[in-house]
Amino acid sequence: MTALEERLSDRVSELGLPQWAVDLLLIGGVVLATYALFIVIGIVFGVSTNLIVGQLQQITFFAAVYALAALALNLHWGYTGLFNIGVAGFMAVGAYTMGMLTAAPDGSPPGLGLPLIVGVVGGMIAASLVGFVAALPALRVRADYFAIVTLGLSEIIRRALLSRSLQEFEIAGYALGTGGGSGIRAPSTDVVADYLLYVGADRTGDPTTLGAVLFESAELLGIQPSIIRNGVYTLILIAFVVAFYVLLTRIAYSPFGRILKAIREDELAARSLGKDTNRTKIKVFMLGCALMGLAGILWQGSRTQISPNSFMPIVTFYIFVALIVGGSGSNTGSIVGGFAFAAFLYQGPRFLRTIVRALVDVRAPPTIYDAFVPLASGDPLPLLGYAIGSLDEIRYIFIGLVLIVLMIRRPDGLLGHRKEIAAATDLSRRPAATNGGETDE
Amino acid sequence: MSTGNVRGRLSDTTAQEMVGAVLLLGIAVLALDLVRLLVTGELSIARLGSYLWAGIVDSLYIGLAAIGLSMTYSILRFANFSHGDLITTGAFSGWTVAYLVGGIGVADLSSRLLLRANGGAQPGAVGMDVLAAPLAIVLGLVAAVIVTVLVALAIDRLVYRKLRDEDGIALLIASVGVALALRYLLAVFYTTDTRGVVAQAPSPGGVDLHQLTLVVSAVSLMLGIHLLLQYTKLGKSMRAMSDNKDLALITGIPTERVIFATWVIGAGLAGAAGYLIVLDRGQVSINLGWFLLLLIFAAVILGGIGSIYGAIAGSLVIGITINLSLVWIPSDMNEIAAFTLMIVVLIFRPDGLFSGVETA
Amino acid sequence: IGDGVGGGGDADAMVGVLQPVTGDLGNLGAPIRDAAILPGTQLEDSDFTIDIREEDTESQPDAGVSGAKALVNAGYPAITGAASSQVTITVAEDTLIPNQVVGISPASTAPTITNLEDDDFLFRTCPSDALQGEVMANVAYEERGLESAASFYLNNDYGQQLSDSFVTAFEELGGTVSNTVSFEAEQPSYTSALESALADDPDMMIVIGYPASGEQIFRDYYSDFDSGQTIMVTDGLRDGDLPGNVDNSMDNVVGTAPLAAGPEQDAFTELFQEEYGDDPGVFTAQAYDATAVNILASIAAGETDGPAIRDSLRDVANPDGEEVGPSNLEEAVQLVDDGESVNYQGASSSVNFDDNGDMQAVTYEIFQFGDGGVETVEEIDFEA
Amino acid sequence: MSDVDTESRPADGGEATAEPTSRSTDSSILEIRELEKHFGGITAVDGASFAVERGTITGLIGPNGAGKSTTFNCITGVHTPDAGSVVFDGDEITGREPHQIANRGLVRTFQIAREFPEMTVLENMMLAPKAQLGESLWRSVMPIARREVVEQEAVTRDRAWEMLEFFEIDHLAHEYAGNLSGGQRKLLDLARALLTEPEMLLLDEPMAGVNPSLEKKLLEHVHELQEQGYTFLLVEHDMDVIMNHCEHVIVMHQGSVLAEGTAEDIKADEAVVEAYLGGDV
Amino acid sequence: MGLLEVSDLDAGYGDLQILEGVDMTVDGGEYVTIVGPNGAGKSTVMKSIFGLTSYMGGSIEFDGAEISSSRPEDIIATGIGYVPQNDNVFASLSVKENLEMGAYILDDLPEDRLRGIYDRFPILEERKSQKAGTMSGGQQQMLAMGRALMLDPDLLMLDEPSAGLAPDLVDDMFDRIDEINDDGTAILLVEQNAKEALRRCDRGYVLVQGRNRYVDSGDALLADEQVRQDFLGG
Ligand SMILES: Nc1ncnc2c1ncn2[C@@H]1O[C@H](COP(=O)(O)OP(=O)(O)OP(=O)(O)O)[C@@H](O)[C@H]1O
Ligand SMILES: Nc1ncnc2c1ncn2[C@@H]1O[C@H](COP(=O)(O)OP(=O)(O)OP(=O)(O)O)[C@@H](O)[C@H]1O
Ligand SMILES: CC(C)C[C@H](N)C(=O)O
Ligand SMILES: [Mg+2]
Ligand SMILES: [Mg+2]
Repeated sequence: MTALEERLSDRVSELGLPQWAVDLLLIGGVVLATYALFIVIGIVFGVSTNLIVGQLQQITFFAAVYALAALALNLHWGYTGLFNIGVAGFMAVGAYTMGMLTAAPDGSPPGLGLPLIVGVVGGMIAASLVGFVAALPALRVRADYFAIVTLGLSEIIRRALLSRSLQEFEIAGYALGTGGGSGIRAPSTDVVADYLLYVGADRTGDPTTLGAVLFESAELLGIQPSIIRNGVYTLILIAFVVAFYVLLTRIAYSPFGRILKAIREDELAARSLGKDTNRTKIKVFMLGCALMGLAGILWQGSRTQISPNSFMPIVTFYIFVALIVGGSGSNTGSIVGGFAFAAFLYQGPRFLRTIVRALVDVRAPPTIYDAFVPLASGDPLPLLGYAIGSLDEIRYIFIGLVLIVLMIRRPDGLLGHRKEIAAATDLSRRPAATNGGETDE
Repeated sequence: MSTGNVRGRLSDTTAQEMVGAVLLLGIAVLALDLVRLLVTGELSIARLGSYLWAGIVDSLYIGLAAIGLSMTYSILRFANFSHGDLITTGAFSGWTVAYLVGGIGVADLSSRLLLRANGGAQPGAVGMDVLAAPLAIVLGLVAAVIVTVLVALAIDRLVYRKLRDEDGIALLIASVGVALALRYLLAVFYTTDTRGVVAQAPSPGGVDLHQLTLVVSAVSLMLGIHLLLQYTKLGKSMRAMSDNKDLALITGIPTERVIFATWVIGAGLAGAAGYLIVLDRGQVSINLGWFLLLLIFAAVILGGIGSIYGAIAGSLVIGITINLSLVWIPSDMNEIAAFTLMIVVLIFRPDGLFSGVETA
Repeated sequence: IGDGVGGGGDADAMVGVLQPVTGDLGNLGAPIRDAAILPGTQLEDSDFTIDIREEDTESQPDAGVSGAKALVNAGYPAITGAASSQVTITVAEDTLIPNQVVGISPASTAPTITNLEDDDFLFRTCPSDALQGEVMANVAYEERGLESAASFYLNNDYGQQLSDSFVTAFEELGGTVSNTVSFEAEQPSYTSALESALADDPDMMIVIGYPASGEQIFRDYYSDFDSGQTIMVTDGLRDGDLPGNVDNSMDNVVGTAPLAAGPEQDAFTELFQEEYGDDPGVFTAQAYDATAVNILASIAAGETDGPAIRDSLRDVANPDGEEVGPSNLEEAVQLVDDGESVNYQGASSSVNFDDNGDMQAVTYEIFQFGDGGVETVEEIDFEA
Repeated sequence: MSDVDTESRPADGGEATAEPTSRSTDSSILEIRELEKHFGGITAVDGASFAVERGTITGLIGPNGAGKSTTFNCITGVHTPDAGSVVFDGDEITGREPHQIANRGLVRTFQIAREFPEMTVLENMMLAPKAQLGESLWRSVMPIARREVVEQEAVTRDRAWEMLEFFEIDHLAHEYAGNLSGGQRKLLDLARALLTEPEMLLLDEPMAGVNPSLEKKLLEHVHELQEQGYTFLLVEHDMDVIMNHCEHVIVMHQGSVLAEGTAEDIKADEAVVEAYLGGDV
Repeated sequence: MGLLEVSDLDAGYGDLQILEGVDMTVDGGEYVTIVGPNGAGKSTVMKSIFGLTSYMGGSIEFDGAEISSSRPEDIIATGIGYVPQNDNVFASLSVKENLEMGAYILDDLPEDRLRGIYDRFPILEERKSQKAGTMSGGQQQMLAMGRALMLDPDLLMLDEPSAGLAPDLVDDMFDRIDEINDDGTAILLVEQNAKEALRRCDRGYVLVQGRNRYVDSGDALLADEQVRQDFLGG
């Protein structure tokens, strides 16, 4: 995997293309290679087209989600050095605000019943405001304390959302609520897919021209309509990934991005050169939080129910794994990392489980003891069954090991350390007027 | 991020003192309110007493774990996110041994070995209480300490030693990986089910013997550590190392051996804490330590990293806060209060509430 | 049983089983799951191909939605599930209804399910807690003369609504409810929450929750608060292992739960014991019935298509037609396939769906914990 | 404070300009009055007052712990003084933030050079210029506004190259700053500070730990810059540097100014000799 | 055969080689100075002798025994004391505790050594319970030196002890070093205050880019025009 990507990036960089084209090729290459791998595995084991396509759709969905969050986190940690491990909390603020703004006023808990777009924008604003409140004090502490403060904050947010005290309350005559442990039910963001697929976004009604074409070709291939619908929403997410990428890359290659890097490297030195680092940090923290909020909205908001336990700290660590796999400090890396995480660590194992379950008919024995005892008499199936049954746990172990090995062997991520030069112009060009000489040492 | 200097700047202003004053004022108001509630009878003395006792019990096991976390934090210079799972390791390994010993002849091997992962061998049937199986319970505690120490040393050898020269953030991330791997390795064996493994506590004369065991064990362990660090060179060399590792090396302090000792003490206490928590609560679960971790961090930070007495004092504050706060706030907000307290202290007294108190 | 890799189409009926095998409800969910796949086992040697695939909800909405998505994407048009009302509502709104997949829950008792906007895709074979709350209040106030109560309930659709329903009924009868305190699932300690629930020393406390949390709740209760008052539990804690796991005889606990009292209950019990060597537990009969009618409706519809199954569900379950049930499921399938009209008479009840997809007649039991597990002490019939 | 204002108001208004040579050199540019700074029980600076003449190289010396670095930190906003005032180029800057002071034209270097190690030397340099358009988040991101940013970047880049050439480290432009040797870092630090177009530079022990040969080169640069009109205030323990290169010397002792004058005066001052230059500890 | 015998030493950090074939000898009781430009590898030589760098080849003998693969705690025991360039006191420990740390490898605190050090640096006794981090720069240098002397080493290595010190303290520092040397302890000194150091020492090495450039008596180096020009600032 590592070697593959490395060779890929070497090969690509030989072509002498501009950086963005190289990056695009790199991302595309990785994605296509992974798709091919899964398709081959699927075909070899006789998996139906429907399931393969369904899996690829799921992988892509999660890849997009994790890429979005990893990109936002990269702005905080990779560029500015703000070690924020409260990402889940900011995602929760975004998703919940959207939920509270858009939920039906007669629901339980009630919401304001505002249009979806208001909810999305409101969610981003709320996330960035919480970011602002958090930033003011939190930015004053050391990096490892900052980590603990942000983690504590995300837990405070989650517990507050869980608490029955906020389950339903009233502001200025409007009833609102978080719904406590049951969460909040609100229109899901994936209705945008319906607008593309059905006339008047009515799922029981007629499909649009696009919808008709898609559904008919899906029918031919034996693919469920639900996959098509999710697929269309996934494409919308990808559009957001592109937007995030463009935005963040522009920031990275600008004097503003240069200040961010300087803050990461030595804040006092940056201040002494006249840079208002506090303002910059607050700005970029708020921006990152807004993006995290949006990622939370696009992800959790695509379900009809938003519940507090979707925002456990583990979510933040998933995002960190994605970012570290790709290499922090690199936007391309964030996307590749998000994809690699979704494909190989998050969804991939589930695909394997589906295949194994289909091939061998074993019930998981209740304990590992019951799995080992038959092994002594030469029957490995129960153990296999147990392993498949414990796949979720094994997957966590695997994620943990990946983190450890990455920190020991490749702390800079799979793409290696990509020190992108923060400037809006080509720095290697030297002014002609001076005595010049070679630009390279 | 290097905000050390910004902090320095902050420490010049009086913001610290101001917030300190506000905090003190708040505490005073709450104390007055407490008196009012007591006088008006809205809060019975008995209830207040039970809050305080629960707070002390909580703070004792948080404290045991916090000492270890504080030591590794100051000597190895990273926030160890796998500390919680060392606690869990202690809980599972210790109770497995207790079950193995106590359940001989009563329960089948698989239930004992995997701590009832199959639902069999209920604790009452096995007689898992301090009066029915005192030997098993004590052996379990010893095993919890030993196994946790061995696990921690193995992890240090395999992971942290390779990262000695890296910065704290790299180690922190690696420790998150360790936490996940360790916890779910346990889960593969023991399953993710929460289950009771301790019989109902015998309570002659209304004294809960399990709670008493916890209190006695925890206090003696803390005392033991205090004596160890006070009267051996170990304590001083630990302080020297947490102060300046390179210089410690040059001075001839065998740093690897100090690190070894740190893990032995830190992990041993964590293991004991895990075991004792289960003795008190009765149930064991894979998330036992992980869910406690943030509270333990809060205690360590309140007390000031590196100070053992600070860790204990911080644990007291946290333990009392999460229990006594119930007088004013609903029980599902009590941890919010504890975390908020932690954040406030971090921001305005980054060196902890009890910094300046000498460590052993 | 099923082949999870297939694209669907080649089976006569495809039913997804979405139940909590792990998590808070794991102790109850595993037998429910077992019962839900039993019709498939029963029909294994028949001429029909029945494709049943299981997914675990882990007792949580998130995992439930993932499981449901997997089933829907794999083409399963009908689902037996979920158990927890919270999970069922989430799964239905998020996945089943939008994708026009039928869901029959064997255990989700929350009242709001009745009026959920579900395009008639969501059914259940268990009763609504609107009734259970009344039963509880009656038992407590009228039968036992308990006048003050505290409610300690799981913070989800089931707990909130059942607690509300109890409180309303209890207060209507003249009782007072001092404290209602909600709790979160699987917390390490409930001491402080119990402290606030029991603050006013009520005559009784109702505890609405699931077994894993319940174990810790009762451990904490017996170690710090036991003063002999009556504790009343509900279907969620009808777990025979509870006293042993808590290590207390739990003599002061009384419970209510929907009872399986269908015409063919005995036939089901026999089937279950034969297959699993264990007595069926709470909601297992309902689970069997749910899968059975799902299969019958699929075959009646003639295609593995959600709306078609929905439309034939009442045909196979409600009166008029040959009476069939667990004892002759294979025959029933054959009859339906031949186009005959049948009336499924279930293990849990006679399984007649009303307009909302709810049961029309149900029975409750009052139970206590005894040496052999759960003992039914009284049966109460309701007819809506 | 009005007297201070009139005293120090420069003829040309003190506006930061790209043309340092045009500055007047006839009045004091920096004036410290009764500065005090305490850390807990320790009094680091205890009523220090002095002024620095425009266009000079002024030395600040004193025993260890005399409060020199603390004074620097108070002037540049790293610390907020407990009492007293700092007036720079006619503006009261007491208690302002470091970046505000730097933008006002008073820039410092550090005793141990603080480079941005994972940025190239050229990136390090390009960070320095004041008020870059692209430092605004919106301008960097917005499609049309960004064009101006790109144009300005080219100008900034060319100026950075020039400065690197002046300090003869242009061959290192694409090297990561973290890979430079100690001396090269000091050069980079100084070059970067100059690119902010300051009026005055505060150098904290610029020659400490610097090899004598490199020291000579650095001093040559300082003199060249002085001729261009820059003002320097430097803390230094190396008496050769102080005696041979500073027009004016200020001696601090226990937080306040013990003596002031030309190098010759200082050398002859008995109190100074007693406290600093010789005698016994 | 000298007390310290470094021959053909290669060493560096990680994979990065800094020293290439460095030779260096210090005889018993001798006073040797190393000078050279910044980054020449002077500190690296000292760290290498103490086993704190990546060893890449060559030999380091002390008192006839090879120590290139020994651990720092063992090297200390053979009789080498080392005062590193900066960060050389335990800031949060008291002065007395710092000194005790110097004798860490002994089972008991050598009271007479402590006495001797207090006699040599009276300020340390005066401030014995003050936190080392709050002492002035010059005082900290003395404390560091005192700590290194706790084991009565045969060789004392000092890395730029005069850096950042006020002129009067610089003179004082050099005098102290002379005194220690007069008592029979060999000195290996790295200094940027090169002229002063060369004036006082028996022998000097000039190190450039990780290699030996010149070796000669201190006075001879001071007199050498080339050396003056290139390394002593004329
Ligand atoms: N942040 C601080 N906290 C406490 N005391 C401080 C702090 N900074 C400086 N001091 C104390 O203030 C006094 C003056 O220190 P300062 O660093 O200004 O001296 P200096 O003149 O620069 O000395 P040197 O020449 O040794 O650098 C010293 O006693 C020092 O210990
Ligand atoms: N820990 C380290 N890791 C990597 N490289 C290092 C490390 N320490 C020093 N170096 C490099 O080794 C080379 C020699 O450094 P050393 O500290 O020995 O120089 P020096 O001669 O003592 O210089 P100075 O007079 O500035 O103290 C330098 O290029 C330096 O950048
Ligand atoms: C399995 C059952 C205990 C579920 C419960 N009746 C609920 O609706 O949530
Ligand atoms: Mg200073
Ligand atoms: Mg050096």
